Amino acid sequence: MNTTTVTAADLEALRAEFQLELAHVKADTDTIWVLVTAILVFSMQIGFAMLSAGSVRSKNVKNILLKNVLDACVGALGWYVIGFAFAFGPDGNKFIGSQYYALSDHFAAPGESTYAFFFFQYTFAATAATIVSGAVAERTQFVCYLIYSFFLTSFVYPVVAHWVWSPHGWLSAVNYHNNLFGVGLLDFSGCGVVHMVGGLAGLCGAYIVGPRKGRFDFDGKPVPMPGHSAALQVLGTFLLWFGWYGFNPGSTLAINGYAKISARAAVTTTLAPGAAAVASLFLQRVLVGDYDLAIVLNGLLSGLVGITASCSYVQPWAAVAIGATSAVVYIFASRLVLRLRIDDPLDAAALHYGCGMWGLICGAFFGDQDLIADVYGVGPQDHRGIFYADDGTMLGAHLVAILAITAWVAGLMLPFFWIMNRMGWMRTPLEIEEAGIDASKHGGAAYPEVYEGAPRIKRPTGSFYVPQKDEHDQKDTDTVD
Amino acid sequence: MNTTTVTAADLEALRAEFQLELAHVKADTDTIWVLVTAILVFSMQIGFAMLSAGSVRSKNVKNILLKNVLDACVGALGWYVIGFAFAFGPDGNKFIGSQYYALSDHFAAPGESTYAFFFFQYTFAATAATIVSGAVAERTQFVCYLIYSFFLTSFVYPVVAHWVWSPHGWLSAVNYHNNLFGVGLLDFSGCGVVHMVGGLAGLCGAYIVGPRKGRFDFDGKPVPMPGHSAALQVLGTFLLWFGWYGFNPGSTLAINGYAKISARAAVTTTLAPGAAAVASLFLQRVLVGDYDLAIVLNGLLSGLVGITASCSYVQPWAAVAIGATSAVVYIFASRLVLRLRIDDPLDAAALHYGCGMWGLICGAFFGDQDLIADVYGVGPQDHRGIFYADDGTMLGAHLVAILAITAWVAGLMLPFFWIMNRMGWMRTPLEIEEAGIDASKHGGAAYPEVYEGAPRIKRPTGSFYVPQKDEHDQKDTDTVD
Amino acid sequence: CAPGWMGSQCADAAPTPADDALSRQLNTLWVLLNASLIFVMQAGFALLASGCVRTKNVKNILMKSVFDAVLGALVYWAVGHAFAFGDSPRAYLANTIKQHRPDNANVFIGLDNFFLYHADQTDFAFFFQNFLFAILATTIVSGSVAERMQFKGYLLYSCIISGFIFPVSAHWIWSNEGWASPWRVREDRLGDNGFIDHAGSAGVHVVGGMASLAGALMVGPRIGRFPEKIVGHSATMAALGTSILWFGWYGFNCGSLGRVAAANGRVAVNTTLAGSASGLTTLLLCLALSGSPDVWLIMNGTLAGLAAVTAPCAVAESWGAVCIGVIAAFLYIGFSRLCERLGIDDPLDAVAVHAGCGFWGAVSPGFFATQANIRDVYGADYAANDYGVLYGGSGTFLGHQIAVTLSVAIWSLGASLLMFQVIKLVTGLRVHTEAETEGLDYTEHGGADFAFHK
Repeated sequence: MNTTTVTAADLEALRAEFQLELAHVKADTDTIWVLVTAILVFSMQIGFAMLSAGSVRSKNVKNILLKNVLDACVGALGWYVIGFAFAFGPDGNKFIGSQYYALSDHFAAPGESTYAFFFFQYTFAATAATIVSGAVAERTQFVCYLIYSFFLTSFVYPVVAHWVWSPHGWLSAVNYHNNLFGVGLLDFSGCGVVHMVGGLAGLCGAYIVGPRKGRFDFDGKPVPMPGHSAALQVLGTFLLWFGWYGFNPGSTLAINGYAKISARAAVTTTLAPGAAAVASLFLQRVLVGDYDLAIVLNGLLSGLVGITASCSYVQPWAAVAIGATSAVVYIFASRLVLRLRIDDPLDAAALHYGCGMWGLICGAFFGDQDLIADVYGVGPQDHRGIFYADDGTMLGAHLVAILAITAWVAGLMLPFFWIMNRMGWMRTPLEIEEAGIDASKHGGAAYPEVYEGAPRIKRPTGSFYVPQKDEHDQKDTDTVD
Repeated sequence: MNTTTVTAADLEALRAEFQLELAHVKADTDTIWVLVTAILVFSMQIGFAMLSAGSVRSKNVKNILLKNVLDACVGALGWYVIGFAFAFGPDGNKFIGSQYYALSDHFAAPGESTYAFFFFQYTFAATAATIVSGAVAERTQFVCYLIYSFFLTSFVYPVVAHWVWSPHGWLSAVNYHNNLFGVGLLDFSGCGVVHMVGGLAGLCGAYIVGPRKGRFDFDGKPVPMPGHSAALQVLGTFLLWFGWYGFNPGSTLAINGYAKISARAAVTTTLAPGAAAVASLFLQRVLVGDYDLAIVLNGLLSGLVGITASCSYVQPWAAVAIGATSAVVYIFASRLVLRLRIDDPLDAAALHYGCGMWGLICGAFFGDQDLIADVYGVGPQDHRGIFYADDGTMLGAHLVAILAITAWVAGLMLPFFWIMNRMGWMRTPLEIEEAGIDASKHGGAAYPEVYEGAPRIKRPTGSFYVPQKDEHDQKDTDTVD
Repeated sequence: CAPGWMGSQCADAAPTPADDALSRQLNTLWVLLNASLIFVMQAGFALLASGCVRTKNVKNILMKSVFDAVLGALVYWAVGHAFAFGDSPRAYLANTIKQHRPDNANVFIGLDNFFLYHADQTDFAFFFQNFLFAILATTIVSGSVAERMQFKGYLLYSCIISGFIFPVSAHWIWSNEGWASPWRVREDRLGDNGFIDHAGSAGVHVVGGMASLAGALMVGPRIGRFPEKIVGHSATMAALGTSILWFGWYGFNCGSLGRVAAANGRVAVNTTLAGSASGLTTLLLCLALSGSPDVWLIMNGTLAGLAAVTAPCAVAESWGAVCIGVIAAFLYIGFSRLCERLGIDDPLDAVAVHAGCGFWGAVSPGFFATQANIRDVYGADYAANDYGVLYGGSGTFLGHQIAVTLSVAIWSLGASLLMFQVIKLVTGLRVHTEAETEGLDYTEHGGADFAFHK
């Protein structure tokens, strides 16, 4: 047996070796967590696609599906080329980041899990972009939408993400020396960064492009235009909820030391939509008298949006309260949008902008001091909600952030859509809108056998395709429309 | 450099430090595992919703979808407020738990991953609740279903979960001092706790609410009422299978030290449905003569239900045997239910109650002594299946558990549904059933453009709605059919 | 020496983790989660295929997708895994393979551990993941023979592909003994690296795509297909299927390393970029060629990029992934038109997507693999001279990639042609003309889907 005595230096060397190994394991497990949750967030793309497809009329299904598929694609490229650099490039200022354009400058060198971080943030950017497709559905030109989604993912969204989530941003909650009112914006998973940005961009788009033909009658009263498939709406909503379990718990961006926070986020992400769906059900029953599926689904989503900012730092009971009030906010915001004669087929503005804003306000009320310290580290003592402190600093910071985000997004997107509209690139021609965008632009209807009554349609691979409508088809289409 | 020799105490201190670090990493990775598998289990909600939607007629699609969405929501609230306390509150007795109502009493204090545990168990409770929606589909009032799902997730299910999965429960397999026959119920992922409870509740509901109008003709022979979309059925079934990979492997509730068990559970969860689907295909071919998709899908699910109890402690060949026999059990149980003139649109009773029971019995036959010791620790030697021991103790314990669960659920749910029915809250009025629940209760048809032939349906706000079919619409529907 | 699988490492490779047990648990976690995600792809294929056929054959094609999974589970368990990895489970045995190497191990096929018989030695998670690869390769074929193949004959081919054709090429590419495998010891390897196919551009997509080609050739075009087009009944189902496939693809690619590593982040990013670049390029091509964005083509174009990046996703840089995706889009459109020109009726364009773009993907490491990335993934004794020619590597590596991919393609095509010929003699391939015209759902599955009740 070896009986050489060991020295304290040996012990230190052993400790160092062990710490190194442990650091590797921790980095790897953090990568697992970030990748898996990012993949879950990606499933929200499927959810949005299905929700949108189910919520439009069958004659425009292919159009909106294509938009949803392509904003994931365009978003990936926009985020890759410049968006990520603007958002998280360390070589920037308080307003915008720089470095790592197209993942250059030895991107992977600094740390091991940087690729995973990039991927995670991409899924968030794509989520923000895809919110808009619902608001401008059934009447917007395809090319305009592509340009918009590149613009949003490469510039509008990244700047907001830099403000809030980059440690250098002026709204950052972890930049202790230099953040707003000593507090910053506690937007854990992106009520402001993702949902307000997407929802407000949708509102701008819907306002500028104008309502669908026939959406409001001569008196300005809205005419219902129900979506063509409730099953797809439910599938989409459930997939969104499923993906939200990546969105909220995954926003810890690490699991070692954050497991408890992630688990709490999963619980609040369950309770808030539960309370919101039940609240919207009863509200609808009281206000209108029926149990409308679409309202309940949107109510459920409103709870998810509402809890997104504060999922990690409120108590479960607060999640129930936030969810229930979000449903109320959604229903009245939705009515307000209609009153303004803005046609938003998926209620994206009311849901994502309205409830996103409400979620930030709720965070400032319900934020539990201890939990905030747990999540954001022991920062200045102003990190606490009004219900715990009788102190409005946090609310003030959140209100400033809401105004700033609103001004930034509206200030960019309104002119953008206005120019698009003036150029004639935004609104589809009226005759195409009436016939359905699918038939004229996307090679025939989504369900050629059922909806068109024509079992076999030539697939256009070479020449531009115009649907041949004989008398039979014509009659059929009329009844279907 | 420090050359002091170190003592044994220094070494011990270093070891303790390492152990603490490692324990943290392990706890965090266990939380990853629990959270992610719980999220996979959540996707079974999507699966059930799609399977149910595909299996009913188009006129009731929105109704069943709404039920599926809301039992996840109501289930979350019921489980949060009292269900979890009844099931896993440590301050109870052998029959029911107590403590942690609404996650109070410093819930998160004891251990770090308790929130993750709560979330994981919620997804199981929601799964048990949603099974019933299929059994009572197309004829049950909405409010009754909401009350039912709160009752099940807050009381009926939690008590059974306490019996079997809480260490204090009288059926627990890990409560070595005090468990049934020295064995307890080896229900790894919930054949008894989840599937028998849900399936039997569904059977009670279907029995009391009575068959759909026209389901049995004057001679009592069943009239086929096929669902409206095979694609949705397949989507639902595949999503359920997908979710089952969280349900079974995730039931280890930890990954460190359990990875091999989880992997084995994933393999048995693959082989059992495989064998079951093939068996049901051939059985259907022999008994009826065609290759029916719906039967195969249900057969596949029967294999999944059957393996749920024993997925972690049987050999792969046993999984094949359990799967194949489960399909046989399902097909004959389904015929028995029909013979009793109980109308169960999704065969929930035969699938979940019948095959759940069969899965518990199979566990008592096929349970491999070594694997059981691997999973449940080295308990009393009676932990072994009949094929390994020629000893019926385990079978006896499982049979007692089956009887107890059956008596508990039937004893509560039959009176519950009976009262609901007597109060007139359960069965929808006949005229609404004939017209379809969607049109009158849920703001119009699920597929307003296709299935009703009516292009724009006024949303019925308050008054009873009957779709107006004129001759023109009739023709249209004909071409579609 | 290979970094191996599931945490087992060679002595001369990277330092062994302090707690081998911990890293093994983590790797199992990683593989199980990602494999579960792969399972969703089965649902994706089912929906994509169901959307691409006419209503009268929907139940039939859904049935086939279901049976690809369930038959695959049984057959791959019984014999497939033995043929693929029977003599060399890369799992726990990877570092002791020399001692435990069975006498009958060879470079062509494994012949041990049928029915997971030595279940204690075999890593269940590894089996689970590879079973999913097998059923994916199989289910690709169901699209190309859709709407006209007999159900019995289909059951036979499904068993043979997942039980024999896929396992043999998987043995070549991924086992410790296969002649092209990068996991062999240094002196036995093909070149410096062996054949780098991270998640199966060749092993899954070329195998499935070439079998599709054989099937489409043998069974012939549908009635009324040429010169007409036949459009599927639901674009929504097809789009849902495509999106789900993309989602599942992250599990497919990220889990294929079999262990937790920072490289998995690069895999996810490259997968995203290639799919996106390919989808967008297909859109631009559509606009240029026909003036209208055809949703069917664009969805397949996205899948084309994903199929292509499957092999190089771990060893290419992000700009390389974009290039691979762009080229895949051109190849997809080209191969799709070529099939059309040759009179091959392939309802899902499976040949163009999986065989065409899979082939390109399997070759692409020869251009785009960097030395640093190969070493990051495989180990320090790799890529001395063999890496992408665009980074100044020798052409030997590219040559090897082409040669092995060709071998896999020839193997799959030849074996599949033989198989379909045999099936033709045993049960027959094609349904009767009346059955095809009426719809398979009526003749074989008890009535069509979409029974609209009033």
